Amino acid sequence: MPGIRIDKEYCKGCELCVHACPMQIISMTKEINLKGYFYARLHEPTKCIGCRICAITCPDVAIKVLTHGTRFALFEY
Amino acid sequence: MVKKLMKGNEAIGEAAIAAGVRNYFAYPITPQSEVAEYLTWRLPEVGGTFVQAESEVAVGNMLFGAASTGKRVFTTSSSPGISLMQESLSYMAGAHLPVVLVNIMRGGPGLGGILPSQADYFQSVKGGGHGDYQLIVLAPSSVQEAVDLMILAFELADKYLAPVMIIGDGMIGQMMESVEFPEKYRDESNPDEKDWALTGAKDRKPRIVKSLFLNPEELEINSLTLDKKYREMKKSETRHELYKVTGDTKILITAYGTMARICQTVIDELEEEGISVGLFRPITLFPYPEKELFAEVIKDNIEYILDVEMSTGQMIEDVERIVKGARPIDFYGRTGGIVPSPNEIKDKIREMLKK
Amino acid sequence: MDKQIEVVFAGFGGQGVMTAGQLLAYTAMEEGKQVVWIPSYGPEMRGGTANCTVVVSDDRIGSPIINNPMSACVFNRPSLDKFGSLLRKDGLLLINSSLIDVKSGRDDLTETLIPANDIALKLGNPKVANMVMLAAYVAATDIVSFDTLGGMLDKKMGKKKELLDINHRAFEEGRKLIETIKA
Amino acid sequence: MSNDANIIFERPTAMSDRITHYCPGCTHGVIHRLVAESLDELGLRERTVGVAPVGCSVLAYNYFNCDFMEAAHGRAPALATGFKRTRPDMIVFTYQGDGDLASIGMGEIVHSANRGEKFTTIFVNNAIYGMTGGQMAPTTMPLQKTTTSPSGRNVELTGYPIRMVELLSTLKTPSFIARVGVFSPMHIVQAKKIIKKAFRLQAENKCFTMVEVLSTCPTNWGITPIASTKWVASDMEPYYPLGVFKDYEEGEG
Repeated sequence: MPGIRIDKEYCKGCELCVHACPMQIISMTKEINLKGYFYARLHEPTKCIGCRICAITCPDVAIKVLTHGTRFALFEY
Repeated sequence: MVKKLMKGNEAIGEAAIAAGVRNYFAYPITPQSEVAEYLTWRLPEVGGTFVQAESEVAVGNMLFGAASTGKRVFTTSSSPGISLMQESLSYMAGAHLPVVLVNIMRGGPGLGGILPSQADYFQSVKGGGHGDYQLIVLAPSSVQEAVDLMILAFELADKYLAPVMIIGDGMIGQMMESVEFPEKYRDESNPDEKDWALTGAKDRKPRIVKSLFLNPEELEINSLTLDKKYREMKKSETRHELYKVTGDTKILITAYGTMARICQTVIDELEEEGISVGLFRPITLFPYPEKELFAEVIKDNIEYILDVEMSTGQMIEDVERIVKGARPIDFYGRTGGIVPSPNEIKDKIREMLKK
Repeated sequence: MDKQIEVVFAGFGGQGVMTAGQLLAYTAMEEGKQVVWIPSYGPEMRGGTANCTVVVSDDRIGSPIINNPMSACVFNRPSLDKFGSLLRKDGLLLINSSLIDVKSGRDDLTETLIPANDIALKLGNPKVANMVMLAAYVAATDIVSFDTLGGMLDKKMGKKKELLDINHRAFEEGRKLIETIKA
Repeated sequence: MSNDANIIFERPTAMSDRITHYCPGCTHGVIHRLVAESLDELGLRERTVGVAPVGCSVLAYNYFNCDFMEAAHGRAPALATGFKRTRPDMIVFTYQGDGDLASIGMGEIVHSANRGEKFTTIFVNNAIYGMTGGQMAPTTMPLQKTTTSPSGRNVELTGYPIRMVELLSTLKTPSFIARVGVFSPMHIVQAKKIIKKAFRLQAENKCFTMVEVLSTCPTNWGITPIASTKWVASDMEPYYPLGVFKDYEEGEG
């Protein structure tokens, strides 16, 4: 199953990933990180398709994308 | 060693090659354009390159980039061009980069003229750019000395990781004299790896060459590091020459560069008239040979000091600072590109002796 | 020879005054002397007149700029007007009489008329007037030997055989002229 | 997630682990990453030297894992020229903003491009001076409000924004000049290809390559990051069309 890891300390809460996610499964927390930002989180991990769009969009390289076995790539990157 | 008759500007170019330079960046300006005209064909012979930049602003910054490789680099220009390079000089001093610059001075301010002048003393010695920094400044008075000081300049730049400036004037640049170059030119094909040079972050941490320190404590450390270098230079790198300074010398002339040579003729001619005048010629304008000058002026026989310059009086401020009122100091200078003649200076001295 | 000799070569652009001065400087250096060659430079370079000063000495040379030189070779009228009056007392003045029909008017100089352009034309190349003059100067002062001067000419112009020959002949003419005057 | 997971996207080696000082939503971080990924994928990191500008990306040297120089304002192309001419075996890139490249450094970039200096310039155009507090840039849009054009840029007084890519494309020497954007995932993917190509061409010893990147400045534009990306698409892109303007491989220009 694909998934993402968001490093909350790198997140500045810009919300670009929230709008980029085609599955609309990323949202902002009500908690703040050490820098004082409400950070992004994956609220429905099971729906993640591992498309990498959130990670590609993130200006702070806070997102890692993982997958298991073979995957279907939507696009070349 | 083979003696060659060479124009000062061309000899400066050849001296840079002898010192191992393979990269030269410049913008044409009278009266030093022959350096570029010479190196444009001479550098390719030794596998080097010359880039004619779009401006002196760019030249200074090309030097910054080129020096960051750890290789020896230099440029030449004349007063208005050197003004445009002040930006990069401040940056290079702050970033501890070894570079050599030659200023073949012309009359100013502004566009001024193209004839010999020494009006850039303040700019060279007192820091022409922003921030707490100094340049090592060397002043040759012959073509041979220009060659020797070029080679020394690169040694000093490497030793102190600092910009070094050679200041001459149109006379040094335009006249031909016999010169000798070292028999063995410096081989720069396999230079030692310098622990600050940018060579690619392979198997090591990235290196950064910069003058930006947003943290005030770090910036102060950088300034203090620079200051330490300048103190060390003052201790070990002063150079000067005395000419006919004897126990009978009443008047001591202070002059540098080609002006000192003209004073040498004055001294020779006055000697024939039975008047003993001596010359103190600083070769390093920064660090200034302060102790050495003071030691001469306080000798009992010295009654007056005469500072002679091709300016309205710039080095005299250093002379005054060093002499500290121990002897009266008089001044003679011409500007605008007019070189004081031996006769004028002799008249000035005779007038002083009447007092 | 005096301890130090100064000579000005002055004329208009294209007369080869710079080259003549340089060749003298090279030759004197070859003979172990200290030398300085310095051009007048600046906007006047393009204005048509040109001059250079050569200083030859046994000792270290002080001022490269000489206000009152001991000798001058003048190739045109403006140069005579300028340097004729500047020459030191008892100085030597060689005048290119092909183009200058007057003298300095001073009685404290040794003045010699050298029809340099006429001689050069006779040799077949007006451009070697400078070499006629240089040879006359060398013959008049013995500042350097003709052997070294000729050798230096070969060294500096060695590639163009034809040009070299005519320059050597120009030397010969200049030298003969002075010898005739001396005799 | 179990241990047999493959990482299919992570921080490139050529980027350091530091958290950047850029404002939230500022796309400098994306552009940094695209450059770093290109260096990694082409295997160039260990022989690359970057040149940081003056402007928001003045501290860019902290965010890359390669050697760096810090230039004076606008002079990055001159530093790059000096370095590359002295070490032609190295890979050199300048990373410059619009004030740096299109205003104070106009002379340096034009002449470096025209001499065909073999380095790559990444030109970040966000239509404003960011670091100094939102003043008008040469690339500021007509009627765009900035702290030095509070009622909007008046083209009658200040002229129209400078299109650097078009301007430099008129030069015969450069080998590759393009404009990309990073205001949507699709555009970022495209931008990556172009930036990587610019570096590949440099590695193949081709002369001057430059990629202009339409970027955002949510802080000084005074709108959210999302609104910023939309503004780039609606207001900037029509004036600054994307595409490859000069490509020696395609025989263009």
